[in-house]
Amino acid sequence: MNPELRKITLDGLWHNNPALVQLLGLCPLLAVTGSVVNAIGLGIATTVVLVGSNLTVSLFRHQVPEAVRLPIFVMIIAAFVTAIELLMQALTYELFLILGIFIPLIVTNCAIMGRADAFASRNPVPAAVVDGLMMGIGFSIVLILLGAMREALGAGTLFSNMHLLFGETARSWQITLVENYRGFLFAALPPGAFVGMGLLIALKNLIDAKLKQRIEKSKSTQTDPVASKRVRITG
Amino acid sequence: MALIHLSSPHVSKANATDRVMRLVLLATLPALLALTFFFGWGSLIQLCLAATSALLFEAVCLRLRKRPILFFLRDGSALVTAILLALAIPPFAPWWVVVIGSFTAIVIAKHLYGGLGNNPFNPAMVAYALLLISFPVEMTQWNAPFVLIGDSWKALASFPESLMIIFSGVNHHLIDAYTGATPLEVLKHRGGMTTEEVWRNVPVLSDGVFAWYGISAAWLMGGVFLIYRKVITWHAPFAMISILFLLSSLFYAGDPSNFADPFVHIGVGATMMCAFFIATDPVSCATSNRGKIVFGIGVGALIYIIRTWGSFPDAAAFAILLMNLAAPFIDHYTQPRSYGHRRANRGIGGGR
Amino acid sequence: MTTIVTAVLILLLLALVFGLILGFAAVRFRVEGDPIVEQIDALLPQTQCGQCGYPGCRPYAEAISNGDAINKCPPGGQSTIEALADLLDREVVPLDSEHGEEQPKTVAYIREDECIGCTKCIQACPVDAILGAAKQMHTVIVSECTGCDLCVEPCPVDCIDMLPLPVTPTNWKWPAPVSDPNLILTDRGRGHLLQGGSQ
Amino acid sequence: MTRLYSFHGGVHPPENKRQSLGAPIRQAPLPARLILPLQQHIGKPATPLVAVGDTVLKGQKIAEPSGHVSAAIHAPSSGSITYIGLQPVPHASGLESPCIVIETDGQEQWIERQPLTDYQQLDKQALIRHIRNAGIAGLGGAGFPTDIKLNLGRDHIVNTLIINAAECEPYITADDALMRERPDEILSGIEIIAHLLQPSHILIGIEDNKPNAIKALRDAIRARKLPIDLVVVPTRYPSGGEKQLIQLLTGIEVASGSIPADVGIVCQNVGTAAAIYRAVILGEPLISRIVTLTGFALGHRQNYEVLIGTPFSVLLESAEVDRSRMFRLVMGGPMMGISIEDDRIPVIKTTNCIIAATREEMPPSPPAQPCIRCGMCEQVCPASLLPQQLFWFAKGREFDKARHHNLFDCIECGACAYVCPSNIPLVQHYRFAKSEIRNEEAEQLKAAQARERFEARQARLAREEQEKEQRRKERAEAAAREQARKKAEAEQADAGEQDPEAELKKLKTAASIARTKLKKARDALKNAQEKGLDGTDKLEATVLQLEQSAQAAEQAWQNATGVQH
Repeated sequence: MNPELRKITLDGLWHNNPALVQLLGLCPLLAVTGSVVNAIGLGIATTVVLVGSNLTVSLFRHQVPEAVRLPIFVMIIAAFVTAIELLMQALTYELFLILGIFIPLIVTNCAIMGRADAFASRNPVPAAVVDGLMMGIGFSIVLILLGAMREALGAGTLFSNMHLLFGETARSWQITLVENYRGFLFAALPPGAFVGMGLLIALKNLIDAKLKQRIEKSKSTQTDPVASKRVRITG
Repeated sequence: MALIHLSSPHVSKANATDRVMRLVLLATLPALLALTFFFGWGSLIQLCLAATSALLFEAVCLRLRKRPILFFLRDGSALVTAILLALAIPPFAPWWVVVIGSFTAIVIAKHLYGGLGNNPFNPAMVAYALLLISFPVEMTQWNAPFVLIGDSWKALASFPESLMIIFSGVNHHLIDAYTGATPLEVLKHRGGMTTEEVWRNVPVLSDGVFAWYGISAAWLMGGVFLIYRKVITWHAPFAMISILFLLSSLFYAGDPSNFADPFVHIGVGATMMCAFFIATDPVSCATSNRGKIVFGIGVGALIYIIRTWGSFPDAAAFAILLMNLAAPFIDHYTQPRSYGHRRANRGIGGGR
Repeated sequence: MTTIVTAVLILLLLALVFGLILGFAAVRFRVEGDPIVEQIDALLPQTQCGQCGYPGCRPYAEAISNGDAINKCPPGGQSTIEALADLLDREVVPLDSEHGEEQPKTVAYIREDECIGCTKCIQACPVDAILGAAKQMHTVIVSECTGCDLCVEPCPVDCIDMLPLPVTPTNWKWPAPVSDPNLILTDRGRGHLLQGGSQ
Repeated sequence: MTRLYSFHGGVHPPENKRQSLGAPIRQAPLPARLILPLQQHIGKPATPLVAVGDTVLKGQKIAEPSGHVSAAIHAPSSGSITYIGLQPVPHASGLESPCIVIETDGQEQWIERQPLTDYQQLDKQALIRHIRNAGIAGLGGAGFPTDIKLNLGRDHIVNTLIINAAECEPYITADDALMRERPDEILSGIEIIAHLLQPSHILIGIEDNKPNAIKALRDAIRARKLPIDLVVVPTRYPSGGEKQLIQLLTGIEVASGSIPADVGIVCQNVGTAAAIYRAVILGEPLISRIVTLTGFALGHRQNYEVLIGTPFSVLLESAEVDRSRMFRLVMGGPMMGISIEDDRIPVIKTTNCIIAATREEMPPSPPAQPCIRCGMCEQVCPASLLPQQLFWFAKGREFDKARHHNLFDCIECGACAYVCPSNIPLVQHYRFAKSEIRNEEAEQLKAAQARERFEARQARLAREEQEKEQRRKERAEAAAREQARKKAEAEQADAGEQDPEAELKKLKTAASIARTKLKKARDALKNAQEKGLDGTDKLEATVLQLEQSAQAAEQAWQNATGVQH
């Protein structure tokens, strides 16, 4: 893969993950991750909007005046969100009811706005699209992980109600982890989402620290010579 | 000759943290005895469970954090947390309730925040709140004190029976006779009755309330002992109880048929425990004397508000957690006036 | 048809009103340009050593305010980088070793019997901390020397040393106590080993 | 009886005073070497007046004060100067500092004493000068030069004179012994101070754990006419702290950052009063003081009259030290004293106590546990600070916040660390934070100074450059004028006849000059390119330009020659 795109991909999925590193879009992240299906639904919606808005913003980046760029981005994002909302109403109405207000609220998701402003408005179309896609996938992965954690802890199941998204055949995808689970309400409530999110971030930091250690270990053998860039300011 | 070079002072009072913790443990003894007396073996079993699991979690956390295990285990802080938790939950709650509780208290509320001295919230109360939210059924089913179900202590479950109830799930045969709501719950969900009617018609109040009064008295004893031994100061408990008394008197005087009387608010539920053992937890509460008073007032008022208009019958844990959140802020605005300064400093200072 | 016209008119009116409010706010509440260069300059150590690649601290401050990296100042070291990062809301980065390493503060000393009085060091000193005249012995005003070592290179007889300032009871600093007990139980009672008090 | 006030906090550690009060004050042996640090006081170090090899007499001034806040130093015994240079001194750092070393000759030969028995008739300034010359600095522990406190001038009206006899630190009994045995010296000293300051009120503050000293002082006061109130205060550390004692006795707080004299109060230690008496009435400068030698590693625990400069080791030997049991050596009290590693260091003017403690007596503090914010430190802080907050800020290096919480009002009394259940070395944290802040300030000051100097230098260079430019311009103009004049003259002269030869010569010279210039520039460029120096592009441009002008000159010359031939 082209090294630039590779970097964008890695950034979106890991190094600059919107949820784990930038801590953007926490509101929907914490509110709707009660189950895997919710997470997937919101993840897909967000990703589509991200890709669409990045594409559009990047296309028009030379035409948009600097002073009013944010309102314009909001308009673009809002247009995509409206489209998604209508699509979800048409295709997955039940899920739309569950996700409720959080679909229209994608407009205010800082992750999308942030990418539009920080990346798409300064980069060519292919890079912007890849960035949108990767950021969206990175966000969705965190959503799904958190959803799985909370669903497993809170209700003792995984992939329940998948038919809301994938049709009747998906009804049988449900995995019951514990029979007659009493339910751990805390995990299903927003505080549980906070704790879960904290644990995910901690896990990422732990992995990063270990990686860094390994890199430093391998690097410690080679030292690069110090090139002086000093300027003499006096005679 | 090996002379050592140290900063002054060169002497110190033998007053170690573990001694403080030991005194706190000692002060919980009356409450433990009272609970056992009125409700049977349950509390003792819960206490053993909580202590064992808390120490275990503490040791694991210390090990993971690469801290000296024995050095920190000896300070007794985990034990205090465990005991307060064990005495706060219903005596016959299933065993996993208390284990999840001590996991939450030690691992999440304490060590994830940096261990002893760094936790912004009271660990026992975090655990209690989590349990209450997650397992409302288990956490609100108190068994009836013996004064309600029989003439003497023999009416309570025996020790093996108690073990069975706690470890092998609910023994339906026994539980029917045992479970009941707490007085605060009865007053909360009174179904249209006036306060007076509730008092007359519900046995937990008419006959059994003395058990709760007795337990509160035991907590009070422990608290007075702690104040006497200068482990805690009077400020926070006094402020908290006074404000609770004041608020409940006001509302009771205004509308006695809809509000509970002040003695119920003070003598029933977790008020006394909270005042002397939780609102005085140095780590998570305000520090200066004036700060402690503000903190106590906040807790007392919140308890009354949540009990009366909130959705939970008892509110000590939530009130404490909310005020824990405010403690640093209180601290910044209640600095004492330093020697030689006209006015006390306000705010955190130094920030941009 | 009328509804559409009304809607458009109302929206236009709203846009106009908000535009006016925004325009007014932009004029009325204009933030006076913070002399950021001054603030950056105040954080730099003023050694005027040029190790950053700019002729003096102020030019570097100007460069930073125009977006240059904040990690090019070895005399300031990590603490300066942190202060700059804090001021400019940038990320803290380690010192760029291309520009040198952070070293303890030093002061120039002239070995006076070797000095030939060439005045080259006097011309090199950015803060006029060297006294002397042609063919006369030179000496450094210790209290004014910033330790930039710019005088070392021009000296034709290599009689200038950069020496650390000696620690005396007057400028001695209390060490920070070692506070985190990473100890095992048998260390109890050996606290003095951990308190960093011993010299 | 005056009303007694109270101060916030305080502790009551075990007193441990009795063991050194069993015997009267004893004369310490004359050591072979006396080591006199040039700085035994607050302020600037003294300047030596003697050189190595000089012989000095007992009481002879060997170093004089340098600057306003400074104190003189005198030879405590007769002998010869053997060394002036760095020696270990009593300082928390354990570092060395300049000292004068005297080899004693055992003669104890006094220089001529100059008492001022008729001081009441003297000019006050002369009396203060006399006290300054006697090298007296506060004997209570801080060592502030006494003459400054007595020379307040017209800025301050002294209302109350407080004599500090509290001696609140455990173990120390030097003042107690002095008061028991020499109350009259103290009172005569107070008389002199009172004569200088003319206070309307004199208070002696003494802790109630010194009944014998109280009795002795009371008897002595009765015999005099002075309006002195002896106020007995409860035993509570740190009641002997200057600000705390003032608050105890008068209820007045000295505002942060100001001195007691600003509220009309002057505080003097009893030992200082006795020293003033000796200096004025007996004409003896400050060359000895009373030092408590105590601690369970000593055989004799009692007070000694010690010559300033006597090494600790001499005193320890004299008190029959058991070195195998000595675990910690402290100068001063256990709460604020400094620990000493090297027992060759000398007694200085502020040494009131030497504790040779056994391990059982002062065990090393156990490792610090985490702060649980129990607030005990806050309850005992005499300055009403929030020690635990200061600790967090010092530990987290948030010095601005520490400052905002009044770190600099901390008197380092150690009460907080004494009660801390987690054994946190709080005082060291504060000292660390204070020195960091002071250091930061000093560095900032230095940076500002460096910036100023740098900018001044830049300005100077610019000015010089400008002046040079100006001169060059002037010269050029003058030259141009001259040339114009010459040209005009030549033209006038040439009007009739032309001198083509001369013209040709001129052109030839111009061409050759241009060629030389070009060559030089080329060389420079080549040189620069070889060495890889900066600015070659500029040189290249110059070369190009010169090439053109050289060609032009060449052309002009050739044209001229062409025309001629």
